[in-house]
Amino acid sequence: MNVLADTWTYLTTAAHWQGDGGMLQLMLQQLLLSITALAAAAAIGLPVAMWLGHLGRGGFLAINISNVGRAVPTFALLALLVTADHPGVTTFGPYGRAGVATLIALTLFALPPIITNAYVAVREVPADVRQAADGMGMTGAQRFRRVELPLALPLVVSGVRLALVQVWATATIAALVAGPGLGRVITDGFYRSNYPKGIAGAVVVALVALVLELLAALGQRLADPPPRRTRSARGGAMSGSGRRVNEAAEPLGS
Amino acid sequence: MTLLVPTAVAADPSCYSRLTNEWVCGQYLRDRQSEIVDATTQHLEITVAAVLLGVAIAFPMALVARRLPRLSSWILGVSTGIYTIPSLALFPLLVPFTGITATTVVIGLALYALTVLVRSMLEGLRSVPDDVRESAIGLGYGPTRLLVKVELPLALPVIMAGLRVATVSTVALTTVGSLVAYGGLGNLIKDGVLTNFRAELLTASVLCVALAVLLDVVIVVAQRLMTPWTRGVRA
Amino acid sequence: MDVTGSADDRPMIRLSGVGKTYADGTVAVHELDLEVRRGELLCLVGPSGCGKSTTLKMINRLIEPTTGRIEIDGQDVTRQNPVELRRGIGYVIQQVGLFPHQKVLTNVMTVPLLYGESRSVARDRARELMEMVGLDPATYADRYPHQLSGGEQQRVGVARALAADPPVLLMDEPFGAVDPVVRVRLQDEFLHLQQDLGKTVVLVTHDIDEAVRMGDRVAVFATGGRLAQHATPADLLGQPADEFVSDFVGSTRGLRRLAVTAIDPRHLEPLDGVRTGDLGAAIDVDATLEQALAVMLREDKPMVAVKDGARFVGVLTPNGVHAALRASLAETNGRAGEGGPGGRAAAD
Amino acid sequence: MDVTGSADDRPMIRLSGVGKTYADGTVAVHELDLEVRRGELLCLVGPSGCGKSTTLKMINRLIEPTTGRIEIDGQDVTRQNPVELRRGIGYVIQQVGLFPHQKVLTNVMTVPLLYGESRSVARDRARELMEMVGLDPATYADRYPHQLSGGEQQRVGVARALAADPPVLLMDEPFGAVDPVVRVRLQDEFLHLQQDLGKTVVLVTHDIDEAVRMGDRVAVFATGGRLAQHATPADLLGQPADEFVSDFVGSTRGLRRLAVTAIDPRHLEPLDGVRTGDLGAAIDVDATLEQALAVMLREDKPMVAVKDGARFVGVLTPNGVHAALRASLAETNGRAGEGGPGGRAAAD
Amino acid sequence: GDNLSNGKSGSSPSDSASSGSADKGAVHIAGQNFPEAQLVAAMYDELLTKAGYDTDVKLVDSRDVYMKTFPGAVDVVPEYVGGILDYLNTTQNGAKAKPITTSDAQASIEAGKSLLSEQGITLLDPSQATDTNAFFVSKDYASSENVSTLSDLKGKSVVLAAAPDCEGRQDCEGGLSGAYGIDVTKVLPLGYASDQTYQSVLKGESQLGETSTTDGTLESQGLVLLDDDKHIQPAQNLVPAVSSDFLAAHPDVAGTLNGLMAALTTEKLTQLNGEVTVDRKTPADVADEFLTQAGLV
Ligand SMILES: Nc1ncnc2c1ncn2[C@@H]1O[C@H](COP(=O)(O)OP(=O)(O)OP(=O)(O)O)[C@@H](O)[C@H]1O
Ligand SMILES: Nc1ncnc2c1ncn2[C@@H]1O[C@H](COP(=O)(O)OP(=O)(O)OP(=O)(O)O)[C@@H](O)[C@H]1O
Ligand SMILES: [Mg+2]
Ligand SMILES: [Mg+2]
Repeated sequence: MNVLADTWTYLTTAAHWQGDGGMLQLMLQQLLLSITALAAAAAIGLPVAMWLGHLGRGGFLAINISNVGRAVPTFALLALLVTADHPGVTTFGPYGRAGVATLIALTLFALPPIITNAYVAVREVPADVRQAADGMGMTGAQRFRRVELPLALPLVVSGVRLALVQVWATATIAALVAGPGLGRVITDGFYRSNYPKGIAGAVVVALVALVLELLAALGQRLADPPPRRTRSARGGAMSGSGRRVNEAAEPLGS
Repeated sequence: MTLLVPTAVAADPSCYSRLTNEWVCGQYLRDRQSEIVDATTQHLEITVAAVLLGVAIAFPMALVARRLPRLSSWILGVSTGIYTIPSLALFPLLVPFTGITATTVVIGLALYALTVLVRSMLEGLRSVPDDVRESAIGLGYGPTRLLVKVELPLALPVIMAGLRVATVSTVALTTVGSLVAYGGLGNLIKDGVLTNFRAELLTASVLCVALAVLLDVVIVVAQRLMTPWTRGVRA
Repeated sequence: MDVTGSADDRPMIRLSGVGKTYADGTVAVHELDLEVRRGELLCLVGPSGCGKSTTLKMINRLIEPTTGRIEIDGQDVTRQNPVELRRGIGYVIQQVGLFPHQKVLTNVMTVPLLYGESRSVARDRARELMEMVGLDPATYADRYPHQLSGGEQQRVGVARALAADPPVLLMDEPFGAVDPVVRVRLQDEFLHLQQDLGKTVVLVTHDIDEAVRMGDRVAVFATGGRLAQHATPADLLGQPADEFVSDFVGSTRGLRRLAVTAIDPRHLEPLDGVRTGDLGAAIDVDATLEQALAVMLREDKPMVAVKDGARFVGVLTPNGVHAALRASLAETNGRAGEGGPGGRAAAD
Repeated sequence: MDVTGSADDRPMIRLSGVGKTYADGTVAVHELDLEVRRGELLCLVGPSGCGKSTTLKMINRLIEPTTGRIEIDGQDVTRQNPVELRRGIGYVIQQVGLFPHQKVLTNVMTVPLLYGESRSVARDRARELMEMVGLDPATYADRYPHQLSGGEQQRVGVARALAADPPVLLMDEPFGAVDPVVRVRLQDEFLHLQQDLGKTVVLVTHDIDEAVRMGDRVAVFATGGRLAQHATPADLLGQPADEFVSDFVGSTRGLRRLAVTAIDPRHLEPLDGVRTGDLGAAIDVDATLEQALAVMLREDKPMVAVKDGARFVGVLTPNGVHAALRASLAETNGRAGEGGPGGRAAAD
Repeated sequence: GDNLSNGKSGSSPSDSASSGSADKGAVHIAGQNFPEAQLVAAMYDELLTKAGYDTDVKLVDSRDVYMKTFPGAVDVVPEYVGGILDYLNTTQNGAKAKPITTSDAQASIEAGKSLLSEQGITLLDPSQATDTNAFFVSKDYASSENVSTLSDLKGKSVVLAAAPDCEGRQDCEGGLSGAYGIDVTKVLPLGYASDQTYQSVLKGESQLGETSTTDGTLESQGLVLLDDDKHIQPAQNLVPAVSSDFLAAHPDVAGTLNGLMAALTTEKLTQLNGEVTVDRKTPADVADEFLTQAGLV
């Protein structure tokens, strides 16, 4: 338990946070890395997945292909990428050493949850609602934008949320190629048996993950105000009473 | 070190020796066949065991989260928190209890899979149409039966989507098992990275992908078989 | 409302002071007192949005009332395990709510299986019920719900609720989406079933004809979940409690009574002196006025002979029909509020 | 079927040899020939599962026919961009299909917005239509669909389809879930709208009364998507094409005609010699027989005076009503198949 | 389940050839997973199998992991004198504890005696073969800057590619800046004797790279080792670490392993490492060849 006390001391020592290589800087670097990778994955994955969901086909293949990128362990992918001529190990602006390689590895890592959720979300929009939209003369794009997207949004956002948290946690891998981020603190700590330091790094990563999670949840709620009860709404008309139904069913235990 | 050159010449370096170090090398596949097969088998076994264990843990968590909405953000938070624990910290933490065994890896990976699985289960259950749920309750379905006979089947498309992501992730993550000697293909990958053994690195990575694609196809086929009613729903 | 009558046995379902206010403040049901007798078929009718579905769902606790007390068989439902409660109550949901992941036959088998019936017994029962609702098992058993038309889906929903043979049935517009021929078939089948088995039924409908035809008594709701009238069909048609009810029952409510009023020998004219050419087919004295008129039109004759068994008792003319209708209306008005025999009994 | 008539303008909708066989081999519609005239309201009725919805969906290409050809305004629909095609066609879906993520008002505003209407115009129009379908915007505008009763949801669906003011309307059981009072209100509103704007409407209903009341012509389908009869309401009731149709229209079809048959001066009796006590309120000569009977029953009188403007033209007794009905039936039978004036025209 | 096979465990291919002595029970060997450790572990494996033990070998990523179950579930570990002592010192006395190891193996073991007995670990005889940290530069750099020892780098500014734990350590960055007065401007944590480290030095991103004295690959890559002329490296002689309890129950293990230690030299080890990392023979094959040559089996 000594270790925990030491971890606390490590975390509360201002010097560990400040300056070049301080945890604050490393944290910001890692945030930048994560958010860039996530943005890239979303920019690539969302349009493709939602379009396929809208068409109602091709999802299997898209998900399967995107899975390929994630099936290779990220560190192996990174190792493969840094040996290549491009993107290689060259420093890429604020993303540091092997920045491009790291970004590519993290982007590939973020794609599957984004693509999978977005595809399924759009596909699962109830048939009668879809048909009503078609019947009133919506173009494919209008049906998508006005009906499918809003109904799918919660699940789509949930995929992005998941990817965000996972990318953030995985971005520590940049330490393996001497890139930026809190991974350094963690590896340094654990490899030198300086557990308080390693744990401190891990704790910061976990805390930031939770904060990101919280922010994402808030954003999701903003994008999707509570009365809508989207998920239940997607099921059909009875959401309100359906909820009550559950409450009523609850007391009898299982 | 001077010994090196004669050895190399005498042995007529194979395509995977460090001097040639080709990416694709049939010789390597032949020489290390049993090692590769063993690693692949171990990888598959650990992955499947971990995903199954993950499902077994995630399911009750999702149920609790759904029943007690106030707890749900905590449960999701915990699963997220676990995911951020570096394997470097998690595995040594487990070793005193489970030893240097595959069990350690399976437990660790199952815990990592929770983030994806709990979420998708929760979302899947929420996606069940309310009129269907209401009619089931009205017909006298108890909570358990409602769950098993109605909600789970209808939640399958979303749950299976989560399972697909969790499974490929686990295929990739299994490699961190090399930390405690049970990394399946990860042992080869780690070694390949460390010693710049290209044939080994590439072969193991390709096998990882193949395993992931294979498992993914198995899941999709299983889903098709389990959800025959979804065929042709779209006009 | 003293229509609750002097039944010596306790009512099967009793609502006292039941109210439901939704979260947003909408008062769906307001201080409702209602009793359903054992073996009775009660129809709930009322304008769209008046709280019929809400009332029904409160009975099997799909919705918890905000105020009041609901008893089934003398037991407060809130004290009962809801699952067990619902096992004794069949339920047809307005939105149909078939299980999209199960084939039609499996949907219908659901409830018997739930009650521990063997698969083969459940399957036989399900096939039987599919036949009853007019869906040939050979064609429909293996389809999924999305492969059925709207009316077919609704019928599967009815079959599913009947499959368990529960003593109490709640049905929310069970025949709303089917055509008149099938509907009458279903109504008849259902009435027989109910008479044979003595089920207690609460049936929501917006079709006043259906209510009059099927109900032992009819409860008319006004908007806001107020009970406007609770009476036998004949009383309801003859003597609407207020303007709202008479509007709702419709200006042609007198004519509706044709279907539920029996021929009255007092309004027959003697057979003597009738030109035989003016007489078409004869009808039984038990027939309704509507049937008598239908025969006259079908035969294109100005009158119809009425028989009691093999004996001719007189002829009925349109004027006679009209007189009988007026008499029946006057009679109802006369014994205002007195619980008379149900319209259905007279119609059968 | 030569009921297609001698219209000099092309039909608005023409189906020739249209058939639909679903993937599992179910023949939903078989070799269907059908024409809908410009400005006409055609009702499709038929037993549950006979292919009415399928037919409707083929017209706006939600379902592609397996055989045959569908033209709208002379244009083959398969040659048209489905989106543009549907823009000219309002559609009320049988399952209602409201957008669960939008409030009621937004649901109704959807189509005008889709067509590039400004928000404020769309909002005004939506409020107007909500009023029309009997949903007070103040109460309902901001609710979500799941907070409405079944009938309320259906009415929102109708308002949504009307909002765009399309020249062609396809309506699949649009009033199936609402009570008779609201339904008659909606039917009337709708008929006015259609007469004022001359829309071409295809309306699916399983309610034969509704079909007779609303349709300029009625197409009766038999199971398997066969067209059994295509005629004016009066002809349909008077002279069913075959046993299937007569069964479907019902044994009391003669009585149904009460609602669509006008008083015929020939069947009036002279005013002279009538005891004034026997006369209740007078009715107009344009009224239907049903209305006449209703007045007699309401007033509890054996006859009713008939006025033409301010002038009394005679009295009508139940026997007179019956005679008029018989005459009207005989007349229809006499001019078998000749396209007479629609039942609705007579009823208005 | 535990029946999952470990690719690297199991006995060497040749063990079926010679007959083992009587079955002496199980011995659990663990160690770190890099080529030299694989090689030495394979030697332990073969020897102990031949001695009649039922062996299993688990090679893990870091000392941390097996030290959690050693002694206990793990009986024998191929260790390095400095490595295990430093580990015990820092875990027992904190990260900033004063180092107890020196460049003399026996003295280091003496100094760590209490720590070892506290843990229930016995170190057998250290081998003369030693594998300490070492530093290399590229051939080009060596000739252009004219360096062959670490002292030659005094005052020069270099970027160092090394293990993640290098910074501040006496046997690494700390010693280089302190004892040698080298200006280490940056430490790139690219790993110990890893390909990334080699590449970094070869590409000129860093000037100095960390490896081991027994690295068999340097010459073939065009890299040269610099002499540790000020002896900042603690003794890292190979040494078998054995659970004291296990040793008491199986005293014959000491003789078997000590024999191996005596047969190994730094040169031999370097050559064998080369066979594993350059020729990519399997550690088991190389171990078997060596043991046969040395007459140990
Ligand atoms: N979740 C809800 N929140 C607020 N108001 C609701 C909710 N559900 C229903 N209501 C309102 O409560 C009233 C009664 O609804 P209910 O469904 O009981 O009507 P109903 O009599 O079944 O009507 P219908 O014949 O149209 O189905 C309606 O005015 C409806 O708008
Ligand atoms: N996807 C499908 N696959 C197979 N058969 C289908 C499918 N959809 C509908 N059917 C069948 O086609 C026939 C016509 O269906 P349709 O929905 O057109 O009937 P409908 O006339 O609208 O009936 P209702 O009045 O009950 O709504 C029905 O027998 C139905 O079972
Ligand atoms: Mg309702
Ligand atoms: Mg239909």
